Amino acid sequence: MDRSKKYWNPYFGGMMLGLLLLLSMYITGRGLGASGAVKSTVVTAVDVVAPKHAENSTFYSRFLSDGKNPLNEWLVFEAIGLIAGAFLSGALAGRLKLKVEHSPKITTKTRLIMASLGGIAFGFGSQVARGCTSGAALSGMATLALAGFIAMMAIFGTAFASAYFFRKFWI
Amino acid sequence: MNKTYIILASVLVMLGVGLVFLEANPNIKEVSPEKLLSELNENTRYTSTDELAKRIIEGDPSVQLIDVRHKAEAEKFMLQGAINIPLADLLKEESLAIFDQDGKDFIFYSNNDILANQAWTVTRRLGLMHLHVLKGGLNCWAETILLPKIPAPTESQDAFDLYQARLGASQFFTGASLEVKSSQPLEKVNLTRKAKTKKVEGGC
Amino acid sequence: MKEQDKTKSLSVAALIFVAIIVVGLLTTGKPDIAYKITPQQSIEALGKPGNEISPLEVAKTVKANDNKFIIIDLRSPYEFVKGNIPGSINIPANRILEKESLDFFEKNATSNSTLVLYDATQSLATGPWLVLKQLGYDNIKMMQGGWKIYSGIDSQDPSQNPAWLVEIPKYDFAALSASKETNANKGNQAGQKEIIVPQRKVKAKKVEGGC
Amino acid sequence: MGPLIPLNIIDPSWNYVIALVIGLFFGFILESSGFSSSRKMAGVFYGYDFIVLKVFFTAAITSAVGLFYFKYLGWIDMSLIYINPTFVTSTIVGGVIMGLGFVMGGYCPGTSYCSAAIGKLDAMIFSVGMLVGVFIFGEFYPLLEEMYMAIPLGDAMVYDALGISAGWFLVILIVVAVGAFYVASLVQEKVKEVDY
Repeated sequence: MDRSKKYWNPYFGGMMLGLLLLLSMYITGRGLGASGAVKSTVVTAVDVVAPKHAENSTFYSRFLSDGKNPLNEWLVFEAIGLIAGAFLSGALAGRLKLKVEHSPKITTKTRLIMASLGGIAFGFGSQVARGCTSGAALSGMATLALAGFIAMMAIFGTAFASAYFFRKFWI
Repeated sequence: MNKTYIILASVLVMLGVGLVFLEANPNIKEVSPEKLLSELNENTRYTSTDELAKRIIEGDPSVQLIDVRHKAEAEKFMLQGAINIPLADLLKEESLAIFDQDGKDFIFYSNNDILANQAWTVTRRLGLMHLHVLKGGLNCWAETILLPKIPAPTESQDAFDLYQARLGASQFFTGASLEVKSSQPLEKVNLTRKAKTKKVEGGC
Repeated sequence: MKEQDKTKSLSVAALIFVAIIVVGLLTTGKPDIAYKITPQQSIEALGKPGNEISPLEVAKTVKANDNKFIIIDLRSPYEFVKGNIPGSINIPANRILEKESLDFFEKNATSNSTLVLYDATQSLATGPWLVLKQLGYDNIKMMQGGWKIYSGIDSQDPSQNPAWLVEIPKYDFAALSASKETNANKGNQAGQKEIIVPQRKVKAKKVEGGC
Repeated sequence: MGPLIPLNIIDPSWNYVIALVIGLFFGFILESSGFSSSRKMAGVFYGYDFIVLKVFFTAAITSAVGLFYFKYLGWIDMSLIYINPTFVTSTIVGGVIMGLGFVMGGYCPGTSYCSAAIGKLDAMIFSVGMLVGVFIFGEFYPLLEEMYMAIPLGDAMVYDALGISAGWFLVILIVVAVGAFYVASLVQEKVKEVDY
């Protein structure tokens, strides 16, 4: 076991994450989220490139109506913090390294294509479901909201069901 | 299996079971008797008839009037926009649903304010918020808004201002014409107005 | 996995978590004063007769000096000394839940006597009365009308509705308001109300969250 | 009394500072738990590493239990907590798409930032992919709107939907999770270890 394998006990990590979620709800009244920042970025980008289009679209205009900069949002700051925190942890554990992680059975190129496809699917899905694994599933489950449990079961159910077809990309 | 995990898992299950028992105790959401009493003694829970008239005339959407008199009485007359919930039906599910509106001020009224105060006390104990009582009730409403009295000439400017406001409200709520009563206070109105330091609370 | 053997920090975190909850449970214990009847029971009790007593009856027993009632004045001591019902005890409304007051109510709860509450008006007495009622003190009544009516009770005109029955409508509200119907200015009829009762809460103040 | 910011106990101008700090811890915890490795995470689907299951369930249960104790103790006003509104169709459809994305990409949005932060190129590609995905959704939103708004249940709670009390639901959830952890540990022993 080299230094890079020094991960936390997963239950300890889960517990800390749970306590952080609790703290977040206690202070701000909301759970954690990640895909909201993506949405804000896209809305800003569309607004900058094609303001007319953004104004006419029912989707973008919802986030632009009050004249606020959509980047100036809670979840965006949280995402910035998230990146910084992950960097810090990686630096402390000696895991900072530019690389593409993939199964030895596939090429780097395949892995990157799969990653981009996965990213597109996740970005699209998170908008459809009004939140991603952290925003909809995790925060939803913590408040015992129905949406959280439906999202969790849909995400992991599909992933388990389709895992067989994607096995060569991982093992 | 590691012993620690068994202990931690049982602690977690115990925490869950603890919640089952705690949840069975519904009192926690209720307002304690001490808090209820101290709020009862606060005047801010009252809404005066003048204030209510002003808010209705202005079309204030946050006003939710609740008539707690018997159905028979309420059928004869209710204030504009009021819902009738007889005191006996106050805790029915469909009645409590009315309090599930955010951004509303719930104002109880009855003929006087005794029934309204009782409705306030019971619903406030349940932990409901933004509850008010129409001070003096409909009797006061009739005396101050529907049939405003002309102040004596010796009374203060504020009393005449209040009377003018009530006359306007009276016209709004009854359609009565202004002209008859306005000759006397008109002279007073033309005087330079002082900044109001104390509000006149007239009537009931 | 190796990382699963590292349980020390997990145990510490779990211990802290449980400790916070336990400390919370110990410090926010049950309230000292507890309601004895449910809100629904209070509503039912309010619908029954015998919660109020007329000032005439109180005046009669005071004149007869037969101590049938223990009369409690809820006004401030300052008002109390200016004039009160003879034989009454002063417990200001904001102090009825203090220990001595509760001891007093407790002591008299078991006796056969009836406690009569009054304030300047009945409106002022009804809240404190209902609080005590909900604490389970059943032998307490509130006096109709309050001190203002009681002090002028001798001038009561027998042909009129008794002045202490304040919850009786003094006017025909519908008729007073109806004159507008002849006018163009409409808007105050009972039938005109629009009621929209939402089934679920619209949470206005809540933050927008999620992803 | 909480939540502190909606009740103005902490001034809302602190909102973004707090967001930054919470995000910092969020990232730190995710990375330290191993959520910065796509192969470690994908292990949950093939039985060689159950970190996702363990972290995810432990976190959900810890905060749910904590939240309901806080609620009981009167420390938090649950009506001010944001609850994701339930739209059954869109949540299921979105969840299925995300599930596919998870197996293909090996990340979810939060973990992809984490991995990108420590230099995983695939995670950076994944993040860019997410931007594209959101953009596609934005462009096709008018076509999707009907499905997006179908079967709205408002702030529905799972225990109400099942007709049991929150306490009992939590007990069941805890027992299921503990059982799942136990089964996961058995499976993990059987499955050939994957080096990544």
